[in-house]
Amino acid sequence: MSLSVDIRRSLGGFDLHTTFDAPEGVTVLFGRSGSGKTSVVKSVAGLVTPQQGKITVNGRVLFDRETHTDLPVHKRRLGYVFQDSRLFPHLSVRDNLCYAARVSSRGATDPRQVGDLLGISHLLDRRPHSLSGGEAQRVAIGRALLSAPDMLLMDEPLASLDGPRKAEILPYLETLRRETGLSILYVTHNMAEVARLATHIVLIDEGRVVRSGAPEEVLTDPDMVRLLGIRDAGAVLSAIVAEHLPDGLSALAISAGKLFLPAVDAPVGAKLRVRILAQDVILARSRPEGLSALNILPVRVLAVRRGEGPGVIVQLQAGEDRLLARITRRSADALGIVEGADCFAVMKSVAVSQTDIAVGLQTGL
Amino acid sequence: MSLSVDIRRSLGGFDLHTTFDAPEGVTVLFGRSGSGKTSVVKSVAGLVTPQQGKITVNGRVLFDRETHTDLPVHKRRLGYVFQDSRLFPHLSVRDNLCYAARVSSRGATDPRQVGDLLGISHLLDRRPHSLSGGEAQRVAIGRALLSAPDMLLMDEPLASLDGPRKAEILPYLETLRRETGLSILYVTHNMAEVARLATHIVLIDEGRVVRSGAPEEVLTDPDMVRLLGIRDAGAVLSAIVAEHLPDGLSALAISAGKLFLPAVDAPVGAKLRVRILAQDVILARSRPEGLSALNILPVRVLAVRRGEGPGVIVQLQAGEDRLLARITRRSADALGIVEGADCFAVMKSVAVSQTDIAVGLQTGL
Amino acid sequence: MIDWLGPDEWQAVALSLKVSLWATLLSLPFGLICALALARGRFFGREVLNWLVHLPLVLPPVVTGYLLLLGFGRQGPIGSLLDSLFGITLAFQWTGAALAASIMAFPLMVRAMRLAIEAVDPKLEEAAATLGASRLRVFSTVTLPLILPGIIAGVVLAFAKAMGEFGATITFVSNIPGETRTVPSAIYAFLQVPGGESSALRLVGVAVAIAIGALILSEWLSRKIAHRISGT
Amino acid sequence: MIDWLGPDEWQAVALSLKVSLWATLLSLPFGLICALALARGRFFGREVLNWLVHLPLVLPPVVTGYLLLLGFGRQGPIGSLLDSLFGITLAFQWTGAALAASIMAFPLMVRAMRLAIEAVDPKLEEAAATLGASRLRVFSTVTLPLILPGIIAGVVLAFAKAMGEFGATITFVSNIPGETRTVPSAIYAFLQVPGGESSALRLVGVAVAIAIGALILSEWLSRKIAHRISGT
Amino acid sequence: KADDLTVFAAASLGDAMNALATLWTKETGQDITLVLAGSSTLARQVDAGAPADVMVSANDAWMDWLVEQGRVEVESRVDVASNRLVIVAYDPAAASRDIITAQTDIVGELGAEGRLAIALPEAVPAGIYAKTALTHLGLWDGLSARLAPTDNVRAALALVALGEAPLGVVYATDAQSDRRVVIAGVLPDDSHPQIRYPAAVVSDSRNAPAATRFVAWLADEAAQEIFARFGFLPIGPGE
Ligand SMILES: Nc1ncnc2c1ncn2[C@@H]1O[C@H](COP(=O)(O)OP(=O)(O)OP(=O)(O)O)[C@@H](O)[C@H]1O
Ligand SMILES: Nc1ncnc2c1ncn2[C@@H]1O[C@H](COP(=O)(O)OP(=O)(O)OP(=O)(O)O)[C@@H](O)[C@H]1O
Ligand SMILES: [Mg+2]
Ligand SMILES: [Mg+2]
Repeated sequence: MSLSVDIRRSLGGFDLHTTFDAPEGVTVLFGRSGSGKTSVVKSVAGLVTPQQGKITVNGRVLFDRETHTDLPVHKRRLGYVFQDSRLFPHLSVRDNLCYAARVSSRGATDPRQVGDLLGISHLLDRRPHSLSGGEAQRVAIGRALLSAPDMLLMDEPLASLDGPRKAEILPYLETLRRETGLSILYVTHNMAEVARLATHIVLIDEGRVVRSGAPEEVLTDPDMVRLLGIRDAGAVLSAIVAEHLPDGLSALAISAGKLFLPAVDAPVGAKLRVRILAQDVILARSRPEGLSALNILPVRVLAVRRGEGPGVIVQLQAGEDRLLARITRRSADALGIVEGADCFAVMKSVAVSQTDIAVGLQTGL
Repeated sequence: MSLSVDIRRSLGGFDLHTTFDAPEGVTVLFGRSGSGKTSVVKSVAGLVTPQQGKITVNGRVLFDRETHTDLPVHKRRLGYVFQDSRLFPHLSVRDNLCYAARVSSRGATDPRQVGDLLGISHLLDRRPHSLSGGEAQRVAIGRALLSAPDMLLMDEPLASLDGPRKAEILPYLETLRRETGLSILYVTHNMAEVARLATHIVLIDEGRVVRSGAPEEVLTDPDMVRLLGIRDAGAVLSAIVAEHLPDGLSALAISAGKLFLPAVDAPVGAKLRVRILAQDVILARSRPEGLSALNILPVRVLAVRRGEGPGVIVQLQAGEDRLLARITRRSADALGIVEGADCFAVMKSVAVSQTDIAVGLQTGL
Repeated sequence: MIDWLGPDEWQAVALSLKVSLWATLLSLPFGLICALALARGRFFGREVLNWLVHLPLVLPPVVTGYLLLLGFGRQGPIGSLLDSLFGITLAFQWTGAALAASIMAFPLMVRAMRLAIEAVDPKLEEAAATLGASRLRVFSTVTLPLILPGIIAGVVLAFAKAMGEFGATITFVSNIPGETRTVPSAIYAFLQVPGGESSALRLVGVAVAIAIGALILSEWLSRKIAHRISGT
Repeated sequence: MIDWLGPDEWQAVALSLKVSLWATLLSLPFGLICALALARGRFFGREVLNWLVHLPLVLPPVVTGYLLLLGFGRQGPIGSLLDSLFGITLAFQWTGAALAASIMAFPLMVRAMRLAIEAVDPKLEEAAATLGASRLRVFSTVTLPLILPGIIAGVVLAFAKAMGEFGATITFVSNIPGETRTVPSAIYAFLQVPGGESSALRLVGVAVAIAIGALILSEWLSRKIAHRISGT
Repeated sequence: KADDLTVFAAASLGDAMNALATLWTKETGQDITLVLAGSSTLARQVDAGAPADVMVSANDAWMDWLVEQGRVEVESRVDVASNRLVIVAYDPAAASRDIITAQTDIVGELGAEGRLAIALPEAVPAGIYAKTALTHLGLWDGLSARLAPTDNVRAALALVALGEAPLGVVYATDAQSDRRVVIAGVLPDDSHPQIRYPAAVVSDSRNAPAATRFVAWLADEAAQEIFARFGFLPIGPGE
């Protein structure tokens, strides 16, 4: 276990009582505003002290009420990216980035690589007050990265970044994690970030963990659909890169057959995770012909959940994997989609886009 | 014209030169981080003074270099929601909300309605320092709303809110606009917010307006796809509510036929806008049968844009409207999708969700 | 306790309190205006105002007293003006003692307030303006409450300083029992004669107790307000 | 210019500068520690420390000088201890004048620094800690640079006050030419004899010029640093 | 140098002591360091072990106190100068060398508002002498509510010089030098104890022989001439 949290803390009517174990990789803390995500992250960082409990990172005990262990913040070796950027106003961007190297033996002294990556190299000689909100937050991320932490804590780090920048930074966080084994505890409201980054999800509500597990499980659990938001429901499949095709597509082998995606940046044989949103799946009783959608998989209906709205969530068995589909009740009735029915799932290849592919890890898959 | 901006301002290497006219409704300023969005909004509010130019709101001149007009901030009657919440730390949440009423004759004194709406009624007696980031921002929004402004300026107001909260607040902003005729200048990175709220879009890049127009035009312009981000490309159609069906669907009449959507909250006969993402559209040469997708429209191919990737953007004529579809080159070749070809566009009804429906206005449609 | 100090000494204590209170309260608005001008003003002569305000801190008090005498005395230009226009006489009156005390305490008051004003986040004032508050309203509803701890600190510091002021006061308004004989003047008188130390020390005790009481009160008030604001 | 003041007067000016500089520099670390303790400390006796620091502001300077004489004189408990342990004598030495000046200036220095420390956003210090900085490092790399304007303000204010200090100095270490006869003491001596006013006024001019020079320098420095930090 | 002397002298003697020091140095080659402050300050400092060789006080009280404390050599004590109290006025028309008597209408001279500037009558030597004298003349009760007491006699002089107080009681030495005031009357010598400036050798003096010689020299003719030049009176035959 990379991170193990078991804490209790009451403050002014809000009662935090959070227990979860997170494996290596990216653990996403997900929950509504005011549910206690920041409080958990602060407890791990040592910025607030829980009244009860124990926190360990990679087996290192950071806090243990029982043994009166309470490592000071600067010895916890955790990089914290705050909701607000908290840049040092008296230092240039460069000195902000290299701050960790200056105050400890850990940090890196060359900000260029990280600077290029976050698109802040041209800002190195500027001062924080002249940066826009997004620029400041990128510098804050770079500063935490350059402190060479055992684990990164990120509290909605991308909330103030625009889409293209997010898309640029996300793969770097993945690379980082893959190449350095760096684990991340990541707070976000954004499902795309969850899907892209999470190797583990902790759903938190009113200070309590309501679900903790691999994205494959948590995201494909029809019971979680309401908590996650209907638009964000979807399944995560394991896949292996089978072939890179000349027309810019890649074929991925999954247990139910083949998926065609826009070229993925992974060698043949690499393990991947693929996320397919429930609303992107069309069902047909017979194999449809002459469609622009390339991916058609034979599936069997496992369960049909009716909600209050006009839609139903259909859980499907696709080979050894599970899929979710969201269709109208009208269609379900018209096509006879009932438990045990065999049918075909139609997905546009492009609906499974780059940002929903996470290059796989041994852990969490 | 509700808002007319024509300003020039240079600061430390950054050159703002922004000119646009925005109709009533919600004008979304969209652009990457550091492109100058906040600078424009601040100029309108009077917090920074442009070196050149003129700004009018509803015909009222706020700033005019020529005539040396420069209304002070508090006389501009604009409600500003900042990127950071800027709550008054010495006042309770209630007093923050009622601040405008206290200092001017304009504001409303009863915070309950707005409080309930933003989910902050239980916080009224709290102090700002004890609020979570999202809670604070909701209070800031409420405070600006309660100042009864001529126009709202919102600088990424929802960036720190979670999905469900966003979804709760967005319709309120729409209602507000509809019922009070309140115009909003809205800065966001988030395409969902753009699609949901915008009656006008101003695309800004490096301080300059690259495109300004109705969402129908801007979003369906294949040339804009790159700037907007490929995943967010899509078309906006005008529709009229035709029928509310008993199984929770609504039928909308569009120029090309009928669309079935989850029940929309508008009376029969109401005008709506419907956004259909390019990636949610499947093309078929012959009308497909036995699919769970309810919406199948006959269309004609207007243009096929090949990009660098494996995908192509297909612009389609659907009745009098235009649609965009993103499919793979492989499918385009296999199905013979070329200019002038007749085919069918397949869309899942549920792919057009609540949040992509904007209840229509006379203006901007 | 009543016996512990003689009636003359009680009179000095009462007078010191009166003089210091008036000195502090009357200089409050001017101090606030000065602090605002120094913190926010961008006018010509700002530097000059700044060092004028600081002058009493730097000068030996006797010199300040002498200058006051030159300016505010019966024959002094300001003194005679005040006299002819409003019939106000400062010389040899407790009001003059209050003037001397307030001038000596002024730099302390202004500094404390100025620092508080400079610490106010202008972003909050911007926000208030967008909500329709005129500059005056912004000041009274945002700036003022936020600098309240600084104002209290400034006022109390000025009060404490006024309680201890001696050199300028005695030079300007002399040492008239019941009128201008404040506690420090009384202490001085005791110290001038052999064996007067114990009487002097009793008065020192009273002065210190009052000043410390005021300081503790101000700390407590500031803390309370700060708590309301930041919750820490 | 050289002729304008006599050699004795130049000596007094030079001595005042020496005494004030040493007084300021030596009290700097203590002032900083006190300010930190008062701003951040949560210890028992914090209030007591606070009012001890403020005492010289409240007391008539003569009393402070008298108390110093009692404590730090040759016969005084601290004075004799310092003498026997380290061979340091303060009584009637310029070092004693520096002590008196620094004690009188101490409250001003501590207040300025304390306010600056309280204005530092603890969130920045938290951020520094998460980046691996120990408390000491956080202080030296974040807190200290951010409070630098406050430190400068405190130091310069203390310096100006030390330049003007008279009552405590003359009472504690007397008025020995070349050793403890600072500018204010010289002014006093001039004022005590018939016809000395013009000499006194010349010295006042010098003292004011030096103090104002220091104040202007500090304003300028603070502004420069503040500009680097906030860009305003 | 070993023979150099440090002389603690009441500040009001400053000018005269300066001239005396110069002369002494010329005669003996010994430098004199002159330390000027209020008598009370100097006395307490001598008591606290100040490095003084000679103490010259502005009144008997502090010298008596030092004797009590055993801080000065009693045998060396000698009065070196005397002074006279005068009433000074701001108004040049009031100039007069008349002796103040019980009939003098000082209150009348003060006018309706005016105050009599005076050094602190219960604390500062000049004030104590003045109070004694005015009491002796039976004028005190009428004046006690019309006083402007100051911390030292120079400040009283300044009040008159600036016209803040129409009249003041000061030493003759102070009155003669300030052209802004005129002497309006002289307090009779017999109305108060003789104004004396006693000098003595400090017990801890590291240079007692020279100090003893210096104190004795102050009473000599040459020194007395200098005192006279600054307006001081010669020491009369004590009472
Ligand atoms: N000092 C305090 N007094 C009372 N309640 C507090 C205090 N600090 C935090 N809370 C409450 O604790 C809860 C959790 O706050 P926290 O900041 O951890 O939420 P969050 O999940 O990070 O929210 P967001 O997504 O809006 O940032 C909130 O309801 C907040 O109001
Ligand atoms: N004082 C300044 N000196 C130099 N450049 C500045 C200054 N203030 C702003 N800028 C620059 O102006 C540009 C526009 O800033 P602005 O805050 O308007 O961007 P934005 O579009 O709101 O960005 P974001 O989405 O990150 O909030 C940025 O490149 C910023 O670096
Ligand atoms: Mg949070
Ligand atoms: Mg911005």
